[in-house]
Amino acid sequence: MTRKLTYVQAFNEAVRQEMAANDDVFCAGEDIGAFGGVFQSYAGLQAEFGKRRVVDTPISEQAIIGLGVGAAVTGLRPIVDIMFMDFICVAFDQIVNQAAKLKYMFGGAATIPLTITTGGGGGLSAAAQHSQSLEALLCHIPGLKVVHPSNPYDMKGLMTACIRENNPTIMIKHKRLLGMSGEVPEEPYEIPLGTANVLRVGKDVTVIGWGRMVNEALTAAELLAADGIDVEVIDPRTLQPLDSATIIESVKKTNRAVIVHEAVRFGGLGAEVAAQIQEEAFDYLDAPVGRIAAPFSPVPFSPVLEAHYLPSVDDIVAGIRAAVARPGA
Amino acid sequence: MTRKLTYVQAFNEAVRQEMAANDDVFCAGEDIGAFGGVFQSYAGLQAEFGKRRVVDTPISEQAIIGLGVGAAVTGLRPIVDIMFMDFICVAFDQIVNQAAKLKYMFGGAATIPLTITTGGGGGLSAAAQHSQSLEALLCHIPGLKVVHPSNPYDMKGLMTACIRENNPTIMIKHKRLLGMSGEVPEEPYEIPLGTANVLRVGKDVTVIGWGRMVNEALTAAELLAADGIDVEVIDPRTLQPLDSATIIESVKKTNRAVIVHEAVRFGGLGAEVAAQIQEEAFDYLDAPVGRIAAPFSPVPFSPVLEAHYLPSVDDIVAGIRAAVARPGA
Amino acid sequence: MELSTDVQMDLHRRMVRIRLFEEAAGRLAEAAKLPGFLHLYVGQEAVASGVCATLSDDDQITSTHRGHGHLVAKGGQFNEMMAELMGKATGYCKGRGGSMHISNLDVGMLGANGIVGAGAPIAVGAGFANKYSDNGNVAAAFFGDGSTNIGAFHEAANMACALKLPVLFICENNEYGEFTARRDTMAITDIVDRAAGYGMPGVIVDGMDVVAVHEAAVEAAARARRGEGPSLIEAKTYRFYNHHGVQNLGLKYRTDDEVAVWKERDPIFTFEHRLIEAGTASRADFDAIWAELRDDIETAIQFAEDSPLPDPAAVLADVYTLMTPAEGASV
Amino acid sequence: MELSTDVQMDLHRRMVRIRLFEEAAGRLAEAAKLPGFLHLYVGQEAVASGVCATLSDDDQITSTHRGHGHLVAKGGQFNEMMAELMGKATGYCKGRGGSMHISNLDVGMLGANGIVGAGAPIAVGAGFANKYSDNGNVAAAFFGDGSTNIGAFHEAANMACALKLPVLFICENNEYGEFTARRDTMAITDIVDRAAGYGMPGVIVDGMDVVAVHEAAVEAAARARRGEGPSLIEAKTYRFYNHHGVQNLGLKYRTDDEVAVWKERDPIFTFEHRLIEAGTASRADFDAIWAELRDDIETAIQFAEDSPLPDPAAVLADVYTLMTPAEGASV
Ligand SMILES: Cc1ncc(C[n+]2csc(CCOP(=O)(O)OP(=O)(O)O)c2C)c(N)n1
Ligand SMILES: Cc1ncc(C[n+]2csc(CCOP(=O)(O)OP(=O)(O)O)c2C)c(N)n1
Ligand SMILES: [Mg+2]
Ligand SMILES: [Mg+2]
Repeated sequence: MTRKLTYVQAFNEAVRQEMAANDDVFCAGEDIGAFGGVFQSYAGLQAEFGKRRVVDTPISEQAIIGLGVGAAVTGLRPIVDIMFMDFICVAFDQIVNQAAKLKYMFGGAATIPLTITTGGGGGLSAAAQHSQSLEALLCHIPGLKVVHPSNPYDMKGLMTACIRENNPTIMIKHKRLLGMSGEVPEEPYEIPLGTANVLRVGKDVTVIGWGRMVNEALTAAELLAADGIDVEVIDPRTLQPLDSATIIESVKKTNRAVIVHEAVRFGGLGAEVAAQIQEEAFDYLDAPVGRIAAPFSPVPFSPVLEAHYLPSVDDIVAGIRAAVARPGA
Repeated sequence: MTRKLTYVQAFNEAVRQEMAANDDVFCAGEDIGAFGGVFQSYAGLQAEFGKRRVVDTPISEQAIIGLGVGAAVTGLRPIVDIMFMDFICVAFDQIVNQAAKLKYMFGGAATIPLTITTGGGGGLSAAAQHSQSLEALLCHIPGLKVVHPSNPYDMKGLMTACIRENNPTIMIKHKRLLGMSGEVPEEPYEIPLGTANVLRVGKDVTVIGWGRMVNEALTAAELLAADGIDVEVIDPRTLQPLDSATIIESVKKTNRAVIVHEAVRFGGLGAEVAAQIQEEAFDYLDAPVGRIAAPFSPVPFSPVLEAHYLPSVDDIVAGIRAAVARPGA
Repeated sequence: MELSTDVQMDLHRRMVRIRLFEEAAGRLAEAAKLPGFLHLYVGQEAVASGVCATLSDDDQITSTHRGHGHLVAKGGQFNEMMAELMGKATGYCKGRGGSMHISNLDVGMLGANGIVGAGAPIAVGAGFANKYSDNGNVAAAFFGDGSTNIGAFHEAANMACALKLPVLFICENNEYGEFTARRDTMAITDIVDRAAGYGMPGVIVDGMDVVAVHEAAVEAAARARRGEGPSLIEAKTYRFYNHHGVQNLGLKYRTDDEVAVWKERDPIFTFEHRLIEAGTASRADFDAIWAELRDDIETAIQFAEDSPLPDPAAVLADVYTLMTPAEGASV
Repeated sequence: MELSTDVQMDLHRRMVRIRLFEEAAGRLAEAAKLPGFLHLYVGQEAVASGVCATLSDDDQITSTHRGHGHLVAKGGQFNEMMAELMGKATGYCKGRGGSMHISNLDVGMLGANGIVGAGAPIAVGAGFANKYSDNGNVAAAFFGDGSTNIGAFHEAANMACALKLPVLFICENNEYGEFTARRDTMAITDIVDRAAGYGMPGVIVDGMDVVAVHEAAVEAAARARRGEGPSLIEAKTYRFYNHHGVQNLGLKYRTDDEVAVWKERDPIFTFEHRLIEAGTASRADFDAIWAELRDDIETAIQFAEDSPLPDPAAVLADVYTLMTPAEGASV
C-alpha cells in the first residue's frame, strides 16, 4: 500500500524501518538527536529509538566517520551523517584512506557496512561552502559506493539498500529535493545499488542526469516533445558503481547523448560517462556526447549569479537541441 | 649554461633561486628543515636561508595549509609541503574550501600566491596510503592550479612558475622520478602554467600522458616506430588549467588519441581529456579515445600486484595498437 | 586598568553598531529580503567589540559563520555589508560571498567562514606573516565553543604555540553548537582547560562585560606583540536569537528561563547603566548615539536596495588572479 | 600490584617476540628482501606488551605506521606476519597491505595505519560498538607523540570522552616524529597535559618498564570496563633504530650519547635483570625462551620465503564485499 511522502520523509522512513528491524543499525551525527538533523532527516528517531541508537556527536567530522568505520569493522551497521556535502572535505581522509581502503588493505578480512549520509547541491543561496556537488571526488575512490536519489520512491529504496549494503556507501540527499512529494510504498523495499532507471523512453537522444538535474531534464524533454524531439531520460541513481550497460544500450538506440549535472563541468562525473559512451558506442554516435554542467567557479552567493551558474531547463533544452541538430549518419 | 641535475635537484634549485630573489618566499612542512624533507626536496635550504624561512612544522596538515593560506592572503609567497599526496586528504578542507575559494568568496579582493608541494605516484611498494595519484580530485576544484612535471627541465621551469604564480598551485612531484637526470639551465626560467609540451611529433596517433606515464609512453612510441606506427606524445605538464588547444589540434591531425595515467581509470583526469577530445574533434576521430590507467582498486603493496596494477609500457603499446587498428575514415 | 572615557565610548559604539546591524538584518530576513543563511551575533557584542578595540586595521582577524559582528567591530561599513547580505554588486564581496563569507581585507578581516574551525589555521598563517615581517601586528581568531571539538582548531592552537606566533585565540562560549548543548559534546565545562595542552595561557572572562573582555584582550595582544606567543581567551556569552535566523522556531533546545536570564545581562544595556552610574555619560548621550547609528543603518538599507545586482555574465570573474587563455579552456 | 610469575613471564615473552620479529625484519630489509617501508618498534616493546597483556582477543587495538610490535603483542603469528612483510599470498593481508597495513581482526588488531593519527577515531568506533553491545570489551589506540598534533587525535579524544566510551589512549612518546624533535613541534613537554582538555585522567609511565606500563593499563582498562570512560597513558620511550629502516643513515638528528643512554635502559634486558635478581627466573630460563622463539622466527622466515606470491590477475579481489556485475563496470 503506497501513499505520498516527501523525499526527506522517505529517507526517514527507510532509516526507521531498518532500525526497527535490526538493532545493529544506529545513527550518529551533529544535531540529529532531539532536533532531528538540520534537514529533519532524522526527525523523531531519537524519540522512538532512544539516545543509545541515535547519537548527537561533537562537531568532529573526522571522528564521526571514524566512529562509523570502527563500529562497522567490529560488527555494527552505522549510519553517520555529514550535514552538508561540502564538509566531507573535513573528513576526507577517514572516507578516502580509511573507510574505502580498509577492506582491501586487510586482504578482504574487513567488512564495512557503513552508510554516510549528506546533503548536497545548490540553489539555496548557501554560497561556496554549502552548495557543492562533489560526487565526482567520491566516485573516483575504489571501495566506496555513491548513491544520489532524484525522487521519494528512489530515496526510500536506495537508502534501504545502503543500510543493508556491506560496503561503505555515501547517500547524497539533494537539499532542493527535500520537500519533493511522491508515492512511496509503506513496506520496506530495496532498489539494488548499481541499477539505473529509464525515466522516459525516447528514440532521438539519450539524456543522462542525476539528483535534481534529472528532474529538470524530464521537464526539458516534455518541452522538446512539443517540437517532435523524442528524448530518453536515464537516472543512474547509483553513481558508483555506475550502470554503464543501461546507458550504452540506450545510446546505441538513440545515437546521441547529453549528460547533465550540477557539479562543475571540468572533471565532473559527466566526463567519465562521456568517455565511456564514446568508448563503448563510438560507431553509433551521430554527434559528440554533450555535457551540461556548472562553469568552472565556486558556487556564488547572490541568487542572480547562482541562477545563472546552475544548469537550467533552458540550458538543457539548448544542449539537447545542439545534439540533435547535427545530421545523422 | 646547462648541466645535468636530477628531478629533485631541479625542484630544489628552483626553490633556492626564488628564495634568494624574493624574501617573501618561505617554506614550511614536516621534516624539511635540517633533514631537507623525506625526498630531500628541501635539502640545504635551512642551512642557507635559516630557520625563519625554512620552517619545520608539527604533523598538522590542516594547519600547514592554513599557515600557507593565511600568510599568502597577508602578502607572503608560501611554499608548503604535504609529504605524500595521499595526505592531501587530511588537509582537504583547507585546500578545497579555503585556499581555492577565498579569492572568489571575497569578490576577488584576496590574492593567494601559495604553492603546495607533494609527492605522488606509485611504484615503491608503499601501498594504498602512500602511492595514490589523486590529481583528478584537485583538477575538479575551481581556484586551484595543478602541475605535474615529467622531467628535470620541466620541474625547474614549472616550480619557478608556481612560486611566481598568484593563485594556489599544487606541484606534484612523482616519487619514482626523483632521481631522473637531465639537462637543466643554471639561470632561473619559467614554463608558463597551462602550456603543454609535444614531446614527440607523429602522425598516426596522439598519446596524452603526464608524470611518469608520459615517459613510459615515449618508450612505447619508440617501440611502435619500429613497426611503422608514428606516435605523437603530448605532456600537458599543467593539469589545471589544461592546454586543451594543443591536444585537440594534435588529434585533428592524427585522428586518434590514447590517454595514459597512473590514477584509477574511473573518474580519472583521462575521462575529462577524452570527453573534450570527442566534443572538439568528433568529426576527426577514426577511433574511440582510449584510456590506459589503473584498475578500480586501492594500490596494492606486493610488488607483483603493484607491477600488474600500474600501467606498463606493454599496456600502453597494446592500447595504442588498438587505437590504430581500427580502419580510418 | 582605568579605561578612558574615549575608550569606553568606543567600546559602547562598536556594540551598538553591531546590535543595530544585526537587528536590521534580522528584520530584513524575516521580510524575506535576504537570501541564504543568516547567523546573528546579537547578545555576543561585547566579545567582538572588546577584542577589536585593541586591534588596528593592520591586525588581522578570522571569523566564523557568525561573522557580521566581527566585521562591524573591526571597522566594516554598513553600506557594503548590507549590500553584501542582499547579494548586490556593491557589497564587500560583490555578492559572491554573502553573510557566511563576508570580509574586508582593508580592515584586516580575513573572512567569515562557513566551515566550523577553518578560520583558526588561517589566523595562524596571518600571525606567521606578522612575525616573519616583524611588523608588530597580531592576528585574532574568533571561534565558538563547538568549534573547539574540530581538528583544525587543535592543529592551529598547537602550531601557533610551537612557532610562538602573535595569535589571539578568542573562544565565544555561548554554550551551544547549533541546537546541541555544549555539555553533550564535551566532558569539560571550560574551554580554557584546553590551553594548557598547547602551552599557552588561558583566561575566562565574562563575555557580557565588554570591559572585562577588552582588558583581557589588551593583555593578550600586548603579550603577543612582545613576542611571547599566543593566548586563549574564553568569553562566556550567549546568543539571543536562534542559531540561524531570528525566531527559535519554537525549538525547545533552550528554556525560556535560560534565555531570559541571559537577556537580563544584555552587554549593551548593562554597560550603559554602568556608564550612567559612573557619570561617564548620560541617557541623552546614548539616545543620540543610537539615533545617529539608526540613521546610518537606514541609509545602508537604502544604499543596498538601490544598488545594482551583480552581472551574471561575469560569474567567472574573480575565480583566479590574472586569468590566462589556457584557464579559459577549463571553463 | 603484585604480578604473578606467569604474568611477568608473559610480559617478557611478548617483548622478546617483538624484539626477535623486528630484528629479523630489519636484517631482511637490509638484505633487500622486504619491499616498501619498514618502521621498526625495537626499544618500545614494553609499551605494546604491557598494554596488550591486559587485553583479550575480543578487545581491539588500533595502531600506527609502526605497527608490527602492536600486532605481535596482541597475538599476531610470526608466519602470517613475515609472509605479509614479504608481500606473499599467505600473509595476514594476502600481500595487499604490507608492513604499514598489517592487521588481524581475529586477535582484535584493527590495522597498522599509514596515516598519522587516523587510528584513534577508528578505536573510538570500536569503543562505541563495545558500549553499544555492552560486551565489556575495551578498545586501545596506540599513537606516537607527533600524532597528538594532528586533528584526528583531538577529535577522537574528545568524542570518546563526550560519549564516555571504553577507550584507552596509549601515547608512545619517543620524543621524535620522523627526524624532527618533539620539542620543536609543541610547546609542552608532556603529552599527558592534553588529557585535562578532554576531561579524562592522564598518567605518565616509564615506557621502558613493562611492569609500570602494565599496571597503568590494567587500571585504565578496568576503569573503562566499569563504564567510567577513557584514559590517556603517556609512556616515555625511545626507538633504537631509525624512523624507517635500521641505520640512522648517519643522520645526526639524535646524538649518539642520547641513543646510548636510552639503550642502557633496554626494556627487555633490564626486566630480565630484575627477574633474575628477584629469583623469579634464571638466565638459563631466558636463554631457553630466546632460543625457542628464535626457532619460531627462522620457521616464519622459511614459511614466508616458501609461500606463493599473490595472483596478479586477482588484484581486484577484496576491493568490495560481494562484487556486483555493475561494479565490474567501474573497473
Ligand atoms: C565542518 C563543519 N561542520 C558542521 C557545520 C555546521 N555548523 C554550522 S555552525 C555550527 C555550530 C557551531 O557552534 P559554535 O562553534 O559553538 O559556534 P556558534 O554557532 O555557537 O556561534 C555547526 C555545527 C559547519 N558549518 N562546518
Ligand atoms: C597525515 C600524515 N602526515 C605525515 C605522515 C608521515 N609520517 C609518517 S610517521 C611520521 C612521524 C610520526 O611521529 P610519531 O607520531 O611520534 O610516531 P613515531 O614514528 O615516533 O612512532 C610522519 C610525519 C603520515 N604518515 N601521515
Ligand atoms: Mg556555540
Ligand atoms: Mg614519536
